[in-house]
Amino acid sequence: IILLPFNTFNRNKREKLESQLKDANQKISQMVVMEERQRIARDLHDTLGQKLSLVGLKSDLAGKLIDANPEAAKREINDISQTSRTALKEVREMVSDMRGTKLKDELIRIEQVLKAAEVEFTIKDETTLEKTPPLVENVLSMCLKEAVTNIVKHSKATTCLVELNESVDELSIRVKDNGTGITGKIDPTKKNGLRGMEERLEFVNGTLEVLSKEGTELFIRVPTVVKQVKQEGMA
Amino acid sequence: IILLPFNTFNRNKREKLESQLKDANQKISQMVVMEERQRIARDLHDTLGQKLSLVGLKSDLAGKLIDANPEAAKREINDISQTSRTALKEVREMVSDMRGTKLKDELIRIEQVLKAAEVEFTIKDETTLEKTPPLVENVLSMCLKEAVTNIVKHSKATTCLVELNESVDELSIRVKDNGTGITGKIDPTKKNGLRGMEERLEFVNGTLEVLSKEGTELFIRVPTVVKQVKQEGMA
Amino acid sequence: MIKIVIAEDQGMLLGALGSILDLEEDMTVIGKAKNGQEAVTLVNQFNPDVCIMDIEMPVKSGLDAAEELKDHPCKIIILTTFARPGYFERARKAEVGGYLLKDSPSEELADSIRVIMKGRRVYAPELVDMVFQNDNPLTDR
Ligand SMILES: Nc1ncnc2c1ncn2[C@@H]1O[C@H](COP(=O)(O)OP(=O)(O)OP(=O)(O)O)[C@@H](O)[C@H]1O
Ligand SMILES: Nc1ncnc2c1ncn2[C@@H]1O[C@H](COP(=O)(O)OP(=O)(O)OP(=O)(O)O)[C@@H](O)[C@H]1O
Ligand SMILES: [Mg+2]
Ligand SMILES: [Mg+2]
Ligand SMILES: [Mg+2]
Repeated sequence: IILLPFNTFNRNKREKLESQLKDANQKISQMVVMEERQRIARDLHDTLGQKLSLVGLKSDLAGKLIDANPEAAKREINDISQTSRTALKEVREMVSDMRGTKLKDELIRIEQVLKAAEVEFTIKDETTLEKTPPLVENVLSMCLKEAVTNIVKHSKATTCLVELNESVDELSIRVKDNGTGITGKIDPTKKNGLRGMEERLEFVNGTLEVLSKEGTELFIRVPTVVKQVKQEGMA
Repeated sequence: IILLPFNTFNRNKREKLESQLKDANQKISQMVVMEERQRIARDLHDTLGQKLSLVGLKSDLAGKLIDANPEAAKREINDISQTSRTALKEVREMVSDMRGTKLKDELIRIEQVLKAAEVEFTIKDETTLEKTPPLVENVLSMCLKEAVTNIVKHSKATTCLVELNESVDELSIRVKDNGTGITGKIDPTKKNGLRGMEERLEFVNGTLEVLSKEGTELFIRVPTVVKQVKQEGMA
Repeated sequence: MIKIVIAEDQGMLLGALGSILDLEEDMTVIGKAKNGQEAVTLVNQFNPDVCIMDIEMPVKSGLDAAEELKDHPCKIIILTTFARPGYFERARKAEVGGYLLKDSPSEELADSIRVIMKGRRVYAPELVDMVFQNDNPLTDR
């Protein structure tokens, strides 16, 4: 006699929760779309708007310089070429770099990238990532992505090794290729892959070491107990 | 003695459901964000992708032509200038679409709509909207738009009053007409204007009251300090 | 001399791409097409070494054309700007020689063409998209 009402009471509660679940799903997806759209609009405006204006101005300038000072015109044209490509690259990153890329998903993606590039891929992954904050995971995914993009673009390597390790207080990733190694100086005004990695790692108190001998080796380390200084505005 | 395990059993079940709810929300927001990005990427592809690639190619071409054929180089530079300006215009349009409508812009728009419908329009606007989040403004603009659409479509009114108020903790909009009032039942499976308003207001913890006497009056209220349910993974 | 056919529906892009590759000393553009269908015809007619194709074109897309030309000795290079779901997978299955960014600097494009001529594949990592597992919480309950 006592059991029944309790049971019903709890069933009702469960059903209510289940319907809440459905509702919430719907609402959230609408809200998220609106917010995401606004966020992207802001980004588009900031990055693209500026760069396109610059291209417009510089093309007018180049047109005027062409007879009087062809060398100066060439420099402007060079800037235009750089600027337009950076703009497109930024848009591409904005669109593709989903926040909250899971490290395990990125591992699948880089496997495909390396396969397409015919680079032999070895992975040693001992991590569970159970206690890794999403922000850290996100940063690590971005680093891994850039590291592998660089290997495909620059290294001429035939093998790539990725090693993930987890200790009590640290998470680390080693990315090693057998290519040319990093030769020559890096112009920080033009290249921003490695610098971007460093900057993002800094947010989570992580570090990047670059070794260049018998290929290139990146060693990325992030403390597991993160002081989350800059959670907001980055996630 | 019998009650306890049942209770626990049900509590566990509830807790499981609650945690599912949280998980699902998170997954959905990530998925929705990804889908939205892909949609935007598609839009960008045809406009910006093409144009920026063209600018890149043409600037390379201009650079190579400059010494051998300065006139041809000038033509390329001219194309670049044109293309970048068209692209900028497109970006602006896209961005303003994505940002959603500003409330003040919507007020101008409804004034025109009501004028065209020969409805006398009075507005009392005491708001600065300085601290209103974009999402809230977006939702309010949509509500206002729908309210006025309804007046024009259904009310047969000759006057319309819109009152906007801002207090420390609340933003409110009153939309009043002197028409027929809402007569008869509303079939929620067919009509979605008013329901859509309610749903969207719910996202921002707002409310909608509908009064129908001597015309129709809608009273829309949104708390200024919005509890952001899904702060994380959304920022 | 590397003989090239280009297919691109945007006229200015087609022109610019043609001129820029013609300026390379070891390359010559022998045909320009406005869609995938024309590209297939030109490739069968002139047997170029390389056919460079846009994806989205009227009549026949670049991916469709690439699939049709899978057994032709001509190396196919697909150019596009953004990763779109499913495209990478199709390009891979069509065994195209290159899957490259339309906005890659022209030197890079020319270099890629030379590398592809030697039999290697060049795929821009930016265009490789993940094959998503279906974990849509809305549909799987
Ligand atoms: N794995 C690697 N093997 C050989 N060279 C590399 C490798 N990674 C980077 N480099 C060299 O270091 C330079 C800087 O890399 P970085 O990622 O910062 O810039 P980028 O890849 O040239 O441009 P971006 O990443 O901005 O598209 C590269 O241009 C390349 O010369
Ligand atoms: N200002 C008004 N004056 C008179 N009747 C109204 C007014 N606003 C709404 N109604 C009545 O309420 C009904 C429901 O309005 P609602 O906006 O939900 O749907 P709708 O306008 O008919 O369709 P939809 O908005 O989906 O295009 C309307 O069909 C109309 O009969
Ligand atoms: Mg790089
Ligand atoms: Mg309506
Ligand atoms: Mg096209």
